[in-house]
Amino acid sequence: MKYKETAVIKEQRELATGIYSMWLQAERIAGEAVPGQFLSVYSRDESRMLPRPISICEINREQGALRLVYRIAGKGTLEFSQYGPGDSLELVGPLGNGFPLDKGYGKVFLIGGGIGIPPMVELAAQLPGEKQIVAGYRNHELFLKEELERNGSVYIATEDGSAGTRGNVLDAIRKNGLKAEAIFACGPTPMLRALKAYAAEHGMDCYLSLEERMACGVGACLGCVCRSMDVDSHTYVKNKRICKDGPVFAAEDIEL
Amino acid sequence: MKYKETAVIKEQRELATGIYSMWLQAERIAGEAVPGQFLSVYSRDESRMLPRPISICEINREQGALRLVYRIAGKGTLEFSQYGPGDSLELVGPLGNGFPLDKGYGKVFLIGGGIGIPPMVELAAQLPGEKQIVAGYRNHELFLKEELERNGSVYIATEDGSAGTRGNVLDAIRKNGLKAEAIFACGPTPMLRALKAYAAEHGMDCYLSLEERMACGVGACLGCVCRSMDVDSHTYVKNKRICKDGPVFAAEDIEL
Amino acid sequence: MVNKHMKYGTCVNLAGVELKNPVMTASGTFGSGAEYSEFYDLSALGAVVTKGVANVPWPGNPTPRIAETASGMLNAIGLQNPGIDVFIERDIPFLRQFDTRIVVNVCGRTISDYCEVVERLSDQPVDLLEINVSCPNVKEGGIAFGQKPEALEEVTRQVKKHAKQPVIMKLSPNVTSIGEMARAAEAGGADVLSLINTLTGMKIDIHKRAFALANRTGGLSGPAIKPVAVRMVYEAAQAVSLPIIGMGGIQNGEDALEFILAGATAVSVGTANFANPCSAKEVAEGIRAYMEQYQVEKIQDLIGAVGSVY
Amino acid sequence: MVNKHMKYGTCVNLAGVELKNPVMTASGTFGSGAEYSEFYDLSALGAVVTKGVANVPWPGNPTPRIAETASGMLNAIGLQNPGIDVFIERDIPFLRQFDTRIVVNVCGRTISDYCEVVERLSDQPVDLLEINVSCPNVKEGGIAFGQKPEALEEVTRQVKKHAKQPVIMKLSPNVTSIGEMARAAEAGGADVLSLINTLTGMKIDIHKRAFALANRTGGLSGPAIKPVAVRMVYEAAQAVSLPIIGMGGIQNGEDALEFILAGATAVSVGTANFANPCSAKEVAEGIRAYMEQYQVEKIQDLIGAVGSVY
Ligand SMILES: Cc1cc2nc3c(=O)[nH]c(=O)nc-3n(C[C@H](O)[C@H](O)[C@H](O)COP(=O)(O)OP(=O)(O)OC[C@H]3O[C@@H](n4cnc5c(N)ncnc54)[C@H](O)[C@@H]3O)c2cc1C
Ligand SMILES: Cc1cc2nc3c(=O)[nH]c(=O)nc-3n(C[C@H](O)[C@H](O)[C@H](O)COP(=O)(O)OP(=O)(O)OC[C@H]3O[C@@H](n4cnc5c(N)ncnc54)[C@H](O)[C@@H]3O)c2cc1C
Ligand SMILES: Cc1cc2nc3c(=O)[nH]c(=O)nc-3n(C[C@H](O)[C@H](O)[C@H](O)COP(=O)(O)O)c2cc1C
Ligand SMILES: Cc1cc2nc3c(=O)[nH]c(=O)nc-3n(C[C@H](O)[C@H](O)[C@H](O)COP(=O)(O)O)c2cc1C
Ligand code: FES
Ligand code: FES
Repeated sequence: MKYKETAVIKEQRELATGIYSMWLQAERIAGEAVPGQFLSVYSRDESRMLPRPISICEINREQGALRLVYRIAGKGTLEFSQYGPGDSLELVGPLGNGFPLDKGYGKVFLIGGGIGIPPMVELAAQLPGEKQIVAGYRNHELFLKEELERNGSVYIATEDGSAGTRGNVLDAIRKNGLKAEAIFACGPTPMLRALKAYAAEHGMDCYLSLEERMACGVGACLGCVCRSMDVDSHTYVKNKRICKDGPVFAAEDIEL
Repeated sequence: MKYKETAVIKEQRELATGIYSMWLQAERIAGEAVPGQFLSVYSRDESRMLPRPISICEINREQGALRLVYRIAGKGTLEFSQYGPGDSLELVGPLGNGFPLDKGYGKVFLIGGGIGIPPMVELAAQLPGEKQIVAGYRNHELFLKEELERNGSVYIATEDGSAGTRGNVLDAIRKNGLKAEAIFACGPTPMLRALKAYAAEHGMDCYLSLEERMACGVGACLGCVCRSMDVDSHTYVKNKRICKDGPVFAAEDIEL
Repeated sequence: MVNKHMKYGTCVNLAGVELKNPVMTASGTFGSGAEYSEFYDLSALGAVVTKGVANVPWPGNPTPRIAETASGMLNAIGLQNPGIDVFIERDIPFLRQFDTRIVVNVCGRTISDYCEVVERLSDQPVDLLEINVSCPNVKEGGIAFGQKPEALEEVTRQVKKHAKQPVIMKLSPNVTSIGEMARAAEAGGADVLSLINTLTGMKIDIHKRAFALANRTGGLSGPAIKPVAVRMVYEAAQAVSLPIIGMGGIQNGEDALEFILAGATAVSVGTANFANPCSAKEVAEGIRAYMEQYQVEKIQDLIGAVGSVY
Repeated sequence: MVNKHMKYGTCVNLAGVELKNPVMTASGTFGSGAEYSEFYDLSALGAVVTKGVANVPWPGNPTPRIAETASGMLNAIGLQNPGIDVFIERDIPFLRQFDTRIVVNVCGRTISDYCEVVERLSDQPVDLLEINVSCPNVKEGGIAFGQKPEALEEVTRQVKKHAKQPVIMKLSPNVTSIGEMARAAEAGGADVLSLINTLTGMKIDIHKRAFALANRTGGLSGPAIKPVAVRMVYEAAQAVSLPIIGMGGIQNGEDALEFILAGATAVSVGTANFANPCSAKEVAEGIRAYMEQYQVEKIQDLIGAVGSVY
């Protein structure tokens, strides 16, 4: 089920420059959400009609709470960052399919690049098996590192070399000589493309969370498609909807 | 001089159902404002571009503060009512001409109808002479009555008869047998029209504060004109700009 | 309490098809209803209008297909659709579950494309056909038919020959005279007009110095265009005597009432679905609330009832 | 620190007239500058464009003349203006105090009205003339000339015969093909094009069941129309080789840059002045900031520089 829910902000704080963390009270959505799903978050400013898709970072089902971690990318996320405890936000969710949790892998990579790191937190908590979490940051502001360390061994890459391996997530994997059966990843498209190639080369399974501009967020408008290998369930033209058929896809199923 | 100023809200409270009072810290505007002038108050919501014209209710020049009293009439004023102390608002002002203070009348009527009452507060404080203040309300919620009583004798009319004279401000004047040399008034157009006729009939001077939909608020767009007896200073076609040549006009100078 | 009058007062009639209330969904913003049926019972609506369907599947345009603009959005979906076969097999049966009218939006590249789809639908349980001759996002067909009165009249006439259900012609706002276009559709035999489709627009990403949409241009929709839409509905209503379905930026009952007062018999809710998945239902509720507030016995009393008080 | 390149990099040239920066004011939103000169020194602007002036005073339309809409507004001022005599005596001397270009917007009911005003201005210290053939708020003249290519070409040709200064033709967006209109103005001899004027719109007060504007329709302006304006500037720039002044919803430097990348040589700021009296100056500052951020040496490198990255 998807819900339209008015959520109350329980906590909001800046984790790193321009990166905010928000805990929201949203019982119905929290009751059903799974790792890798996302929410449509709405601006209160009426000039901004479209929802902002934001991945679920953590789920506290007992408390009916969800955590979102987001980067100020424009006016919508700037607006969200200005709210505080007690303020409310309109949400629709949980949306999309989430990562597969039942493949039975022994040893996996969870790979997050930049603002693709947040969904790895809940995934690490729920995915069975041995988790090697590789997180690529811009600099030494290693947001969510502690949360990641709760459920796996964490390897860091930074663009400026200020922490962990200088370079990208694949540099960190190589430098640390890491191996795994499968990849679960979220991050910028160039990173996902590189991971898809790496997985193919190493015969690994690979699940990627994609992004595209969205309007409806629920599969109705056909705005957010990606090219897919198989025919899609809507139009049968190999155009899968990221909001509905994704955002997580098996790498070999989509063009990147 | 007119200023664009970011004002900080010092106090906001609901005086009567849907009627709010707001004290704003706005040094430069407060330093020059006179009774009967108004401000352009801007929405923060970007879908609402045009300013809301709001009359100045009180001026505290020493503290650099201004008081606005407004009715929730739509989305803009609803937005304003949701802000609290410490929040800021963009203002432009002081705008318009204000009431004439130097006519040397011995005894005058200050007449406010509904949301036309607020400007009478500062006018009563600054206008010399004996002031008979006639305030027309909808019901027993006599907002600003105490403030008005500081500077004159107050006569009340209410539509539902729940306080003072049942009826309108002219009913209250007649019932109380009041007389004066001049009228200073603000309120709904039917009231102003009646006062204009009353003043003409009794040979009184009469100053009325008018309203019209505004865009620029400063005299540039020619949106807010009223028909005038004399040619106007802008176009010489007898179309005075309420925002610039008014909002206060001598009753005989304008069509109503 | 809703009295008997109120209960029946929202019915409207479009070329003989009765809608329980005047609220429809705007084509392309509501799929074939499945996605939004997760949020409310579609029986709350007067009609569901489907995404445009062609004779064969269309893959649509490359992404990005969506861009946000001030109080609106641009889309360049390019009429991605599964074609009439899948549509008949899957979408019509789905919609028949609900107590609402079914309007199928038809797109095509040539007149014979339109006629083929219309014929395929002739034995289907579909209430009305809406012919989209105004999509700005496809090269051939689409808007080309919607910008020339002669072409519009001709496509209308041909479609009418093949159609079993009443035909709604959906007009483009990207024209000099909407009245002229409305008259052309009427002359061609249209039963109903719907307007407006999107205004052609463009957004540029100044940091990438590139078009925000892969298609360069897209269709502008949402509250931003409402004043243009209300004006065009008013002008069309003055120009022809056909019933009109008004749309463009409707978000709530008040917006819908502007269109009805301007002369629309029914309204469609489009982009607002994206801002609130329950919009269309709430528009219907808002209209009812207004009718109760002002004691309007039947909605017909409001259609075209705008006047001047100045 | 601003280096020498940056200092001179914002100059643009409109038919031989050099502007220190590409930012102008949109006619009718800035009076003749007096009101906004209370907020900043008008010398910060590339040019001031005046409110439309006719051969004789016009009283304009009845009120209400203004209505707010989502991210925009409607106006139906109806070209109230004092006529060319007062204008020459009062407004031109006022504007000459500033180090900025003077552009006079000219309106009329007939071709000879336009020509009369243009002739009266021939010996005046005015840099450019902007011919408004696109005002939707007056019955005769105005938009009538702006919606038919032949009429536009003819009025352009006649005005050019009488004009001593370069002529800007201001185009209406209420047309099927802006490219066709741009070519007509070019064929008539226009030196520069400016676009867009307002889109015709309507708002209805559902509580009064009356038109929100006394004139019924008005011109829609503001950020709501920006996507339409950018698209039309792009299409006009593809259609003709004249310099273009782009406008429609510009509020800040980023908005202005969209127009410049789409092909505009200069831009005008209109409705935004009402939302912030310092808008036009801030647009100029925003353009400079962008040029510094991306190390753009001269603004010419940005004109029409939009590309595709998909
Ligand atoms: C499935 C999914 C999950 C996401 N999860 C997160 C997350 O957990 N944390 C986070 O910080 N960001 C996330 N993003 C990106 C986030 O949606 C955008 O950064 C955000 O929408 C920007 O909005 P804005 O108003 O600040 O920026 P603006 O650029 O002003 O937005 C303008 C429009 O573009 C859209 N838009 C802008 N950037 C993107 C983008 N990268 N992807 C999709 N639409 C975009 C906005 O939604 C809006 O409609 C996710 C995106 C997707 C598709
Ligand atoms: C000179 C002047 C002084 C005023 N002083 C006061 C005051 O002290 N207290 C107070 O409560 N109200 C005052 N008003 C009326 C006040 O401006 C409107 O109630 C307010 O603008 C409504 O805005 P809204 O967004 O809530 O309503 P909406 O109806 O949503 O506003 C939509 C648009 O219409 C305009 N508008 C709506 N009502 C009016 C109106 N009556 N007059 C002019 N424009 C209007 C708004 O400014 C806005 O542009 C004054 C008006 C004028 C012209
Ligand atoms: C994403 C999207 C897709 C659309 N697809 C179609 C379509 O397939 N057929 C059609 O006739 N109109 C289509 N439209 C136009 C809408 O039906 C409607 O005419 C327009 O959006 C104006 O209404 P609105 O402002 O309420 O959205 C589409 C609009 C949007 C936003
Ligand atoms: C109140 C108002 C008055 C206007 N008057 C004129 C005019 O006299 N002549 C003209 O050519 N355009 C006039 N316009 C149109 C503007 O110059 C401009 O083309 C249009 O508003 C789009 O720009 P914007 O969105 O930045 O306002 C007027 C616009 C407004 C809002
Ligand atoms: S955003 Fe509408 S289908 Fe994905
Ligand atoms: S509001 Fe612009 S002239 Fe008065």
